[in-house]
Amino acid sequence: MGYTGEYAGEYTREELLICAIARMLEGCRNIAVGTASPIPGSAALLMQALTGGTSRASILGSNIHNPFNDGGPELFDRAGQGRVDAFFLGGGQIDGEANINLVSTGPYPEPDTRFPGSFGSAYLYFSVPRVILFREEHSRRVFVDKVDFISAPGWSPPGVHRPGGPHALITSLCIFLYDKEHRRFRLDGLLPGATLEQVRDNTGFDFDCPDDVGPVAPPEPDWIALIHSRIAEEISETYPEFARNRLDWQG
Amino acid sequence: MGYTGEYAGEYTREELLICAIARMLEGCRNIAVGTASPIPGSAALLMQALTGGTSRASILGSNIHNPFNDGGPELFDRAGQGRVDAFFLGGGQIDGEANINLVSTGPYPEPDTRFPGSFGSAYLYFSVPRVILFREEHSRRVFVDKVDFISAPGWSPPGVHRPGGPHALITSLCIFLYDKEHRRFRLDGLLPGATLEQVRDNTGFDFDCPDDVGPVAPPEPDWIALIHSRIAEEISETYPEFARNRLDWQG
Amino acid sequence: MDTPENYISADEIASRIPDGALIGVPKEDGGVAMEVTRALIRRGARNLRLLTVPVSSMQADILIGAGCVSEIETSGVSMGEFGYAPCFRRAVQDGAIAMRDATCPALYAELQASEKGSPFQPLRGIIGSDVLAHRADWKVIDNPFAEGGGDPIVLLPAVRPDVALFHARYGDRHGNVWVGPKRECVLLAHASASTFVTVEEIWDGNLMEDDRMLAGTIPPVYVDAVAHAKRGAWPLSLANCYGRDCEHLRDYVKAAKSPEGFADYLKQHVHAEQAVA
Amino acid sequence: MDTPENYISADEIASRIPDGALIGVPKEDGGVAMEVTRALIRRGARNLRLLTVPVSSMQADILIGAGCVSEIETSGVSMGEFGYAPCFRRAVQDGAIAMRDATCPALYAELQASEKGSPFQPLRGIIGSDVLAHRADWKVIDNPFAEGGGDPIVLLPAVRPDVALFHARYGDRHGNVWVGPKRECVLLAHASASTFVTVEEIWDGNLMEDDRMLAGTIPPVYVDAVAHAKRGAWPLSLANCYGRDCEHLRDYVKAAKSPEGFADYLKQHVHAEQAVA
Repeated sequence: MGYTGEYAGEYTREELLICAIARMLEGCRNIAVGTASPIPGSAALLMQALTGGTSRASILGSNIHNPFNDGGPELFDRAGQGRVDAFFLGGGQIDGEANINLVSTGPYPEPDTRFPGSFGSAYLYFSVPRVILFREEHSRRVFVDKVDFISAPGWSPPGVHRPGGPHALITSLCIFLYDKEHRRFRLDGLLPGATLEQVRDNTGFDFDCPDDVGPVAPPEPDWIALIHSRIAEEISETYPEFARNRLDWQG
Repeated sequence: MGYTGEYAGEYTREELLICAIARMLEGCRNIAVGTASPIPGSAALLMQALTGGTSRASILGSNIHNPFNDGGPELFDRAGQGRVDAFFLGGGQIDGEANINLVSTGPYPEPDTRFPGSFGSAYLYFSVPRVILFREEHSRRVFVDKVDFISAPGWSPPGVHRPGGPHALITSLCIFLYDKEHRRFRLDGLLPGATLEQVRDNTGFDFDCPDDVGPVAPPEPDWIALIHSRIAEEISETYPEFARNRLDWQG
Repeated sequence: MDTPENYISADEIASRIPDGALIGVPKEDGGVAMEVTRALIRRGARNLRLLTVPVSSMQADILIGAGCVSEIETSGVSMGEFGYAPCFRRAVQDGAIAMRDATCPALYAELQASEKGSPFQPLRGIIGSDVLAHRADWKVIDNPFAEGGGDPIVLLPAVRPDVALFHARYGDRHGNVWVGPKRECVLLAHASASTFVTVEEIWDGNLMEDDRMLAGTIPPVYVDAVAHAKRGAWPLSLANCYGRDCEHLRDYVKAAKSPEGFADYLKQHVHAEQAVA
Repeated sequence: MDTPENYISADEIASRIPDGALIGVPKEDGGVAMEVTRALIRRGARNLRLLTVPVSSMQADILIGAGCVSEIETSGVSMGEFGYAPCFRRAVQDGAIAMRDATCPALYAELQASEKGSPFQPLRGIIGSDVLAHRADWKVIDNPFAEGGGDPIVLLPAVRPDVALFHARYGDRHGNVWVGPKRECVLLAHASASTFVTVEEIWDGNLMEDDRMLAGTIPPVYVDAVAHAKRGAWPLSLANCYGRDCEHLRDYVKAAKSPEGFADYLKQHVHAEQAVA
């Protein structure tokens, strides 16, 4: 969090993450981005730009980049209809079954640390097919064996209506993909500088790991150019400080 | 239906009916009037004028006399909340328990005569405390022993949530009040020229009748003046032909 | 302003509404797409299933009269002060169309459930009516929140029209349409699988970027195609734009009372229209 | 245009919101009545129960910090990019307020049920979460429309706030207020027993008679009192009018991290405000 600047000599972490997320959004028609999500928001806008608008980005808090206009309930209604293809969630804690905790650590309701609250997670995690978990802080504090409070469960027993669920988990060290069948994360790629050992040391849950886990693909050069021009300008409407400090936007 | 002009030498049937209905609306805050209801609409507007707006008239189809603006579902939502105090219903058939039929006579669904349909009756008859039935044609064809199709029942068994229901039935011959406890109509007053015998002859259901049934009170002279000025002008927005032909409105 | 390039024609809209489709249409003062309605008759549409939100007048009547409709779910079809709806009455009495009698808020509830992706919506009232008795698709449960049990309440299933069809005041070249306070059209667009709109006028600018128009605008995420149809609701009204053509409606009702008169009406006002226009 | 005669002041609104009231308030960009919020603190309001639609930021935090709140139903209280909500966090960790954790669409559903006079609304999702586990007032039934049984679904009970409180862009002298596309405010007004609104500007004319404003207007049938409060959402934003006062919010978060700093903030920006204004 708050890390800024050059990275691996060639591109920044922001550029890498934005591109990695954008790749996961391929084929999505409607991509919704919630509060406090400048990197996912940039990725959604990048995908919108790359597809000429076939992928539509809905940035919460934006007046311009929002294909909905009907106030608060609308995003949830559209998600309930299956009209939202991708969404992003974070978590004060995330565990190995992809349960997420946005409420508190320790006992409930008088906790050790209180987080803001579950927001729409308990609904959107069920209704959006491709939910991408995004949490930059990669630590055992965040990635726990079992969350203290389930804001939204990573999976549901048979018989529970659930067209949606977790697709991937992106951190400052690596990308995991979620295996719905086995209800486990599988390491998919390491960010530059990160090692498998470092991931293991900082992850409180068990995960699958292929023998040949490699680096996350570097950002496409033409995408980088787009990020620092059109995307930076577009995201600056909603996240001016992010655009200025982390995408070097001078506009 | 379609009768127009002077009546009893002193006042018209329209004036009498509008005033009789207006009296029934005393104390109502929100009075809603549905389609094809110029006389109830005039009565509601009269009450609004007399109370200085404490009673609010909502005339379906009017752009001006409508305290709601949120489109179709709104009237029903407000009625469901108990915010609508009075409403009007008619009926192709009405029976002695105040069941109303707006659908058809004969077998269903291939009837002898098809009427337009139930509209909101199956809901509003349950939710609006003071539903006034208004049907000018007083005949055994309309006032039957048992309706062929219940668009909305006049009463409900215990346990069914029902804050609303029938209050009165107004015809071209008389006014009945509805006795909820006994689920029967009771004759309350005769219109000028009508006799008890005539009412009996033209009513297909049994009803209660006090020994001393008298005439419906004549319209208040100052109300008549109001009807032909402000009320005629107001109702002419929604019912221009009614205002012109039956209230002599020249505006 | 010229018609935007990505607009299609009313006849093209009609050609994109397939036979057998479940079509949701607004009530008479909600913005009725009469121009497309005539185009549907011209193209010989068949087996349409109409869902009126919540009632209809000439639109349902003329489609039924022209043999385009196999089924209707409605709370009422009437010509209002011009009398009963002749083709509707005749078709129901003859058993020529299947009836799904409803009551206004139940139709809204069915669409609201669809709008939300919920399987059903509860609704008070209705219990003890023959409307309910003839609707096997509506269910009654005991209100789970009632203390001590009992308290029956009706549940309406979600109904998702294949097509929402209406006429709006404005459209812009960005695919937005403006219906103002006609929330039944917003509901229809949200609840339906696809939405076709005719617009009266072209709005110069972006309706989504105009603070004052925003609340009454339906964005392109819900709109599949737009056609420019001046006086597209005629002979019905468009709010704050033009009133009903009362004389024409009176003539229609008179003509439609006999199959022959109705056939003449179609010949004169529907099939001849393209030539005239 | 002068303030209409039948308007009251923000402090009078605060005095008409009784201790113990269940107050529904919109999210940060929905039009937050911060002027009345400060007036509530000044009048020493106690035991307010907050219902945030569906989340809140400084409004909930400052009311909680000032000891006005005994209970909150919310999907989240956060200062967004300025960090966590300090008073909210402290109060919950200390057990000083009762928590009713919710999820956004459940709060809408509770209000929508109230708006309709329905006892409940169904909502997909939530099952298996601890949000549900801690809400004894929410129920799970088997979807009666599912073939073959099973298919659990959550039902949310209707919740009717005693008071809806928000800040709108315009008010006119006929008692109408205009919230534009902020439908959560429309929902709040419809769902609540009473509604108090502050307005940024006075609209010259009748909002209900202006075709373009109608869709975003809440008529007086839902509004109990209006106050004129210029910059009434400050330091939060009002859509298309002014943005957040970021510097002030940053200072607030810094101050509120300690009870002493928060007390100083109140002294300077809440209790002193009347003298300054």
